[in-house]
Amino acid sequence: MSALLEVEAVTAGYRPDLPIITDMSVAVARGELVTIIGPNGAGKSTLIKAIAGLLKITSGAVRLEGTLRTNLEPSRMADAGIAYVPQTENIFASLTVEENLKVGAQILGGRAARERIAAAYDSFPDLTAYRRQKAAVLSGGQRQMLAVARALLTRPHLIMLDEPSAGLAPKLVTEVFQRLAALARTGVAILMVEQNAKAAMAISDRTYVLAEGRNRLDGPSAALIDDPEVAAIYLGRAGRRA
Amino acid sequence: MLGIALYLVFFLIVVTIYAILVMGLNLQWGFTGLFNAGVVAFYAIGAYGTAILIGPERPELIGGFELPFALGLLGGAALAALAGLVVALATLRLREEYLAIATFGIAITVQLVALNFDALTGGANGLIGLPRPMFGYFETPNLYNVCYLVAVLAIAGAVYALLERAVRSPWGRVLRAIREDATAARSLGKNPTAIRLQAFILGSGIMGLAGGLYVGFIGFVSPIDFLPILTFQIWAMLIVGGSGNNKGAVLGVLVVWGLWTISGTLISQVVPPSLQSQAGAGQAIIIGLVIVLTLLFRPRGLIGEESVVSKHVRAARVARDNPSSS
Amino acid sequence: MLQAIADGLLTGAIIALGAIGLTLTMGILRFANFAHAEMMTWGAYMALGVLTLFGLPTAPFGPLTFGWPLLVATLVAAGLTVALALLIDRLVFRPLRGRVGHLTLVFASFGVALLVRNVVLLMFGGRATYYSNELQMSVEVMDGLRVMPDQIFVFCFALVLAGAVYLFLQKTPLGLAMRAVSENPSLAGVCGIRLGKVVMWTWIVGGSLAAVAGVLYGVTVQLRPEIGFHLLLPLFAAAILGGVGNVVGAVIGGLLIGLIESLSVLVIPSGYKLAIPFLVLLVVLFVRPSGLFRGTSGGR
Amino acid sequence: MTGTAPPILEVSDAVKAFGAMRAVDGASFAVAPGSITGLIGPNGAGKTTLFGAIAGENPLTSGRVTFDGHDITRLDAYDIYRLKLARTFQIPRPFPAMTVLENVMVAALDQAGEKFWNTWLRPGRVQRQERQVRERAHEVIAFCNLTGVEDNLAGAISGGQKKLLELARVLMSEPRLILLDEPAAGVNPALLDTLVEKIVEINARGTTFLIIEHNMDMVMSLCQAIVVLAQGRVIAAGTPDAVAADKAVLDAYLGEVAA
Repeated sequence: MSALLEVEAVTAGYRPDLPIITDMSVAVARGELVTIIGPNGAGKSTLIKAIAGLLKITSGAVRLEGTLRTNLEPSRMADAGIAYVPQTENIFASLTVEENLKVGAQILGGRAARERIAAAYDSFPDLTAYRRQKAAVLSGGQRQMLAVARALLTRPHLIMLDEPSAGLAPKLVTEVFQRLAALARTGVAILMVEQNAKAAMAISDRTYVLAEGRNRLDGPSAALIDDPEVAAIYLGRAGRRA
Repeated sequence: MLGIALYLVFFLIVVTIYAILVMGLNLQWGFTGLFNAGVVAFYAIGAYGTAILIGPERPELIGGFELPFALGLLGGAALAALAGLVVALATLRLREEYLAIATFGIAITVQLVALNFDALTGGANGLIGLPRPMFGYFETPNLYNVCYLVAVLAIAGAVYALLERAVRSPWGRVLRAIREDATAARSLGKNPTAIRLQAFILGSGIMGLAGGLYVGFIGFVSPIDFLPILTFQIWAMLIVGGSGNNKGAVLGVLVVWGLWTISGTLISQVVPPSLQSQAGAGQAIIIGLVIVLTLLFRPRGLIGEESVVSKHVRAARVARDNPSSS
Repeated sequence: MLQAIADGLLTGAIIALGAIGLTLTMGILRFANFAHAEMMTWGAYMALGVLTLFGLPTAPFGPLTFGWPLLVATLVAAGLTVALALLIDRLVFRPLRGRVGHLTLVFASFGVALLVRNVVLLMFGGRATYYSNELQMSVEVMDGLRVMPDQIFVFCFALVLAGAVYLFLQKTPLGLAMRAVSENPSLAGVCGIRLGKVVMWTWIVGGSLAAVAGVLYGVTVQLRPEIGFHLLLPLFAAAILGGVGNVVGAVIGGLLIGLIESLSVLVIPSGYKLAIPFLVLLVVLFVRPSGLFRGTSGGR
Repeated sequence: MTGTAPPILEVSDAVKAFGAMRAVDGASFAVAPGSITGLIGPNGAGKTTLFGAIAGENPLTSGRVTFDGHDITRLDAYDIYRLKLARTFQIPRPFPAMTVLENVMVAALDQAGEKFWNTWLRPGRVQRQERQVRERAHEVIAFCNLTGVEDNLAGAISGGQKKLLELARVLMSEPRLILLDEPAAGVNPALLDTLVEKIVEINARGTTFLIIEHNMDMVMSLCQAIVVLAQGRVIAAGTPDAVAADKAVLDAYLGEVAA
């Protein structure tokens, strides 16, 4: 399997003396949809923030298509084809919807940007009505759509999403996941962190289960979805950690 | 020889007064992390306050209460503390730099009042003929100056001792805790706003005290003594010596005021009078360079460097090994 | 009264130009730059330097006291001001950024302000000077309102420039990037915006505006090395009044500060005029610290 | 059991809104005095927000918090600590440039020397009290297994020791209720056992605990009562067994399979 993204034994955190994740490894192949789940404090968000260049990696390596990309400035990671959608504050509330998209398309410039933005409205027609309004007026679901639409403008090889379903009504959650599944079929690799574990596993190819800053389980989602071990990691009925 | 000795006395009085000023600033910045960009204002308020309280009655002037010097001194310090209260109340809950902007503003305002409010401050001429404390008891002005130096040294020593006691007490511990993590300090029952307010007001009062002592020394006040450059000089003194360390602060006064005096003397000898204003700029550039270069290359100053870490450890160790002291 | 309003608007327009640069630095670089106003002094004197150095003729336009030479000199001065701003950022602010608390940046800017002011003093001396010795007669526009042609020009020019900056921020990709960074630097980085480039452009825009504002001040009032020092407080007051990071707010804040300063003379002696921005600032901080208009998140 | 005693902490209809987003959306629950109560729930359920609101860091938008008979809804964090309700932080927040001993000493309540004038006017009293505070701090440090590092700078001790320091500091106030935010996060198993042991011991001396924790082994074995929060509301409350058997709880954690 030729991996698009390889994360090898990464240790990172907000402070060098207090790593949140330790020796964590993840790989994503082209066009693959990979889910990361795990109880709170597992270090899921920390992992993708570190990959995106927002946190300092103290040891380990991040490779993209075989090239070393550890601790790159976030904007350089974006250039390299990795889009990242944070869980909160993932849009610019003081800018209009159109401007939010323009920020995302800025690397493209001119005509390509205009075309892609037009295409984004086609894929996310709900946003069209708000083009000239401040993004602050959008609802939670619309914000999520805007953030994803913006991330996709540059046609990234890989899009990383931090809890795309957080704070959304159940009906919207379904819709978001369906869209992500459809997106993966177009060839974009997706790495997403989710709390909505079962729904996320249902649409993804592979799943990593993290706990307490380390890898605990991984494998095809279909195999893990009914694995009692996963529930045990969440609710701890398998007894104390080995 | 006598001339040099007398000049030295003069020099030392000014140094001691500035040392008090720097200790006030050190309490605000060094121990509490509050940026006061208007040091000169609090110094001037103390000076004018004292002058107005002790000055002889004159029909054309407001004030002239002819109070004893000690009361005047305290009154001046209290007025400076009050000014500190006003700016701190307005800004302490907001972005940190708003305090810097507001103190800069009060400095400008005080300068304008000194220049323009003739009935209170004597305007550009200032207030002259102020009584110097116990002047009549001395045979010569020189002897008086020597004694004044002793008195000022004693007061500076008292301020030093009181401040050291305060910053090494539980109060000082809370100051440091708040400076390091105000949120954690709040969760442990400390009110950051109240403690910062105390430190800022106390520091402002000490600056005012320095101003009053200056008045007692020269016997008059005028706007010339309170130019904005003084704020920068005091800052340079503090950070050269090492903020958060009162000994360092005193050392900084000697170094910076020495540099200033020597460069000033040299300039007045070498540079023709027509270029004096440019020469003054040269002196100010030295102060600016001192500030910027110290921040960049030696942020803890000359002797603040290692002691910040080891001091607390040592204090704690001494305290533990010897529980009856401290 | 009418005269005071006109004078206030004129000063206000110049304050507004300076405040735009200041509000951008406070919004994007996230610290209160005490050296910003000194960029105005620097710019004003660089223009004077260019004029004297090349002995350019006055060549006034119509009723104005100046002509193309001053415009050229202003352009050069803007360039030199930007150069100085970038140099200072490189030597002082960048090494400190991220390494220390942001209050130390404020402190450093305080020292830099002293340096810039005195370098100007060293180079040009402390006397008040003018770009031109041409005398200008004021024109009676209406009953009780006399203005100089220069003043009308300066006012219009300042407003046009402020409008241009507004359009730059609203309509250009770079302006958009600056607004994005101002709201959320890390999200902007994730979106592919180079923070270093935005920082550089913030200095370019802020520095050029400061230079132009300095020259305009020199044209309508006079040149003194203290102009920046005296304008610092009005600049801060305007930026905070308008909501930090908000360019339109800074312009309105600047005009308001100019007006209040000018009208205050009707109530209190003119010697206290310089203290008015401080009083306005105190009132704003007590009553509505977030400013009249919504600032960016950098303002909080 | 303590069933008849009035609750030591009562949260009623708590709402905390950030703009249109309601992080806490009408949560109500009570904590029995002397208990160790767990507060669990999936990410984004509003647990830490609720903690912050109880501890006075960011007051509720609406609703009421009563502690020990006092209405503390609008009190500031420092006043709440003075009422002997203490909280710890999920990521420890020591004062890094102060020693461990100083970190602990600073947390003592009612220190006369915290008023600077007392250090001048009543030095004797300040010193006497300082000695008592230091002794007590040494006891607490010993209790928390931090003996030996008390003179180290708090920024330079290990992550686990920082966790213990968090606990040690709040013990200085002899709190009646401690809010612990994820005590087990980032802690190795050996240290975890120590932490649990300490919590049990402190609890035995009469201090109530409300604990946010994701380590379910710890929660299930330690807590007598559990409150489950999801999307800002209490979806279940009761004994560990009852909560563990509740299907709604597992659904809240794992979500339901999307259609």
